[in-house]
Amino acid sequence: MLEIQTLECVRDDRLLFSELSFSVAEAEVLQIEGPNGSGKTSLLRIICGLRLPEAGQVMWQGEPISSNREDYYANMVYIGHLPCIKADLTVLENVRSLLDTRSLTLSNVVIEAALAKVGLASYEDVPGKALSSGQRRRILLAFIELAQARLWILDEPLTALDVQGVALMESMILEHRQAGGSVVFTTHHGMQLDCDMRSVQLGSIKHQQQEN
Amino acid sequence: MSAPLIKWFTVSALLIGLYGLYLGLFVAPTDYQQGESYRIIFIHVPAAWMSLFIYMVMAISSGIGIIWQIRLADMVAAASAPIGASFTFIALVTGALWGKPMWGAYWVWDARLTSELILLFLYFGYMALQSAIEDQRSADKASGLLAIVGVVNIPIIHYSVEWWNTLHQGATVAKFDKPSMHIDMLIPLLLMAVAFKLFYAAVVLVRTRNEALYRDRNRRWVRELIEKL
Amino acid sequence: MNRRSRRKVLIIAIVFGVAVAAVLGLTAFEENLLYFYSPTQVKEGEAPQTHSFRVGGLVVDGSVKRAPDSLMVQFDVTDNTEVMTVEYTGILPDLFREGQGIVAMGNLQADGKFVAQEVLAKHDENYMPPEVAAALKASEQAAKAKSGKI
Amino acid sequence: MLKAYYHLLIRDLRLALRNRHELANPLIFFVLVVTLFPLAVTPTPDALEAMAPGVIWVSALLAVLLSLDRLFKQDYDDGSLDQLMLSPNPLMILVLSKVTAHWLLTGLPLVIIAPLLGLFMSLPMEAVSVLIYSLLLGTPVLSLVGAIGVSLTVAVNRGGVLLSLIILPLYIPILIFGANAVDVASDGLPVTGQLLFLGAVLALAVSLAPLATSVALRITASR
Repeated sequence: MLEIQTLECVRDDRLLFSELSFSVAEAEVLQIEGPNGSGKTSLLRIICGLRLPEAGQVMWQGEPISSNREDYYANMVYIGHLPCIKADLTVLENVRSLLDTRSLTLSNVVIEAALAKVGLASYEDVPGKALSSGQRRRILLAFIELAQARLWILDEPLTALDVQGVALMESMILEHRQAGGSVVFTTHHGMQLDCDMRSVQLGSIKHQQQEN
Repeated sequence: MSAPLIKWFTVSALLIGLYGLYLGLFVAPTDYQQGESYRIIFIHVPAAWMSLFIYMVMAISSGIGIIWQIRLADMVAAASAPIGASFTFIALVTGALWGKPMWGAYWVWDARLTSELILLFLYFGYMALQSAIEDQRSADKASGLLAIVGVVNIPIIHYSVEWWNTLHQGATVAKFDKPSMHIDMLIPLLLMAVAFKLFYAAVVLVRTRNEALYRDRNRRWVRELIEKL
Repeated sequence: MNRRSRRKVLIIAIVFGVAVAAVLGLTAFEENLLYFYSPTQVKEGEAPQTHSFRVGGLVVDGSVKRAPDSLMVQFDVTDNTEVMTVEYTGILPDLFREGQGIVAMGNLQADGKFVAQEVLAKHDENYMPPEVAAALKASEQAAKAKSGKI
Repeated sequence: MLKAYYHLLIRDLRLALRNRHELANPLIFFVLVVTLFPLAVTPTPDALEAMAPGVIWVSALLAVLLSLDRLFKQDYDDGSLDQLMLSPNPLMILVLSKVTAHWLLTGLPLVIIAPLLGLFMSLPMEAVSVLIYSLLLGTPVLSLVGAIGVSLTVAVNRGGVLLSLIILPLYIPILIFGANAVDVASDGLPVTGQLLFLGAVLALAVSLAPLATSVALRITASR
């Protein structure tokens, strides 16, 4: 489904990784591991097509993503470090405007159900500025739940989440995998996923792929 | 790498330039209207041509850099900017010095002069953006895009003299059928233009080479080169 | 809409926009965007009456009169159709001479005289040695004389 | 595609309306700067009229320049810009939507208040109407071209001066023709040429600036 071919990434004159190749199949969960500054975020942004690699390319369904953006983005959702939440919009409006970028118009019932699932029931009309940072991250969880994407790319999805939040994220990933979806993620927190998982190692150990 | 080319360009630029200057300043006849003062034309006009020419080179190589991801093209653009800005500045200054005796004013806000000044600002903007962005590759791309957007200004400068009734004279040499210039004046002018182009080629090669070495200063081939020295 | 046709629509929209811009631009340049007015335009009342503006034209041969005790100069300017009188006090540029193109900035007086605050000499795009210019002029006059006879 | 345009436009307008105090800033700046001029020179009607076109146009230009920051800054800071770039919709449509919102919130109010300032500056009636037309054609170009500049500098720390340096050269032709149209109109002369030129620049900017801006945004995101 997703294929990463001989990527090389340079940031501020520093070579982060090179000759990096791996692929993500359907119903596969892949963790990108590595110490701080090893290029995990840069790699995810390259996979999203937000950042251009120094060399190599990212293929989606056998086509380079740069020539196939619309199809790729209709099937992919990305969460980065930043919350994407507007302080002056309510929770419901925030979710809606995130879904609007994907041209998804869903009924209030569906959105409220998703909000309830991530623990934000009855918060629909609360403005973003009144939320804690954990609650803001939960809005993003509701967003990826509703995004109807086959590929999830999650950069540190557990940031600011409490114990229940972590468990929720884990169960969401498992559900997504069950439904045939794929996940690529990074995390510094322990994520206990009860499934087969591959990992790609960045940094000091030279990009060896380990199968667990 | 490019050393023989640079040497060749420098030497020929010098020779042709000196010969052109000699012809222009001592051999070419005086002008029927402007007397001796017109001789500044041999600096002013080639410099003004270069200011536009270098901008076009910059925009085109930036376009190549953005579309085909060729680093060398980006480096040529980055290396050209200060040279182009200098030529623009020379064209403006010599124009002002010429304008005072001829028109009676150093500076006039007519279309040609104003747009040439805008061109100078475009060069400055390019260089400022280039140096403000730390990541070298995005700096190249961002300033390259700016150069391309600025191209809309080039036809305005070039045609301003024809579109508007300006104080600045019309085109002298670009009329292919019959340049309105006496042959003894035309030859040194064209020689100077060739010399300026060769000078630019030499300088841009030197600067691009330096740029390439500097950017790859952490790469192995540069390290090895330094160790050899 | 699928992605092909969407891209096509966008490209067509862009090309259309650029074409509109070109048409508008070309029409704009047919209107006069002037740096200076010609004496004919001034006579026909196209130039502003209450504001300062620029007049451009050739200095009429033999029309330059200098005041004996001041820097005041008076001369006629023509575009070969109409003639108007310009008055100026100050030092004229080197290139100023009879038959030469000039641009003057100033105001129109009630009596139709143009009082300039600034006179700039416009030189043309021809460069040649004086002998050649003289020869050219002579041959032109010869041609004129010839055509006059016929 | 149209839906995406419309949704983003509504979102931006809603966000701005919930922040009304910020909304008025460019307008206040515009009025303040214009009213400073009569205080600084001898305000005879003739002198005011002579400088009015330039003063009003320069002030409008600076007001737009000041407000450009909010075009992409907030979205860049909170990550929404990344989401926009990951949209399956063409990025230039979204850019056009954001620019439309920006113009409705800054350019249009300037156009509406300008006649009043024109009268303060003793512009004759015909010139006031030309002032409205020229601003109506010119201010959208300021927003469109400004968007290119902002998208190149949004990630640069203290990019304010830099933004002015790279944007002003591109603004100058609009300033020249806009102010010249008003100037010529106050002499009671026809201004079709100037207005046609402004229209041409507007058509060119609408069709090409969103494209350039989306390329610029991708460059900015790529670091």
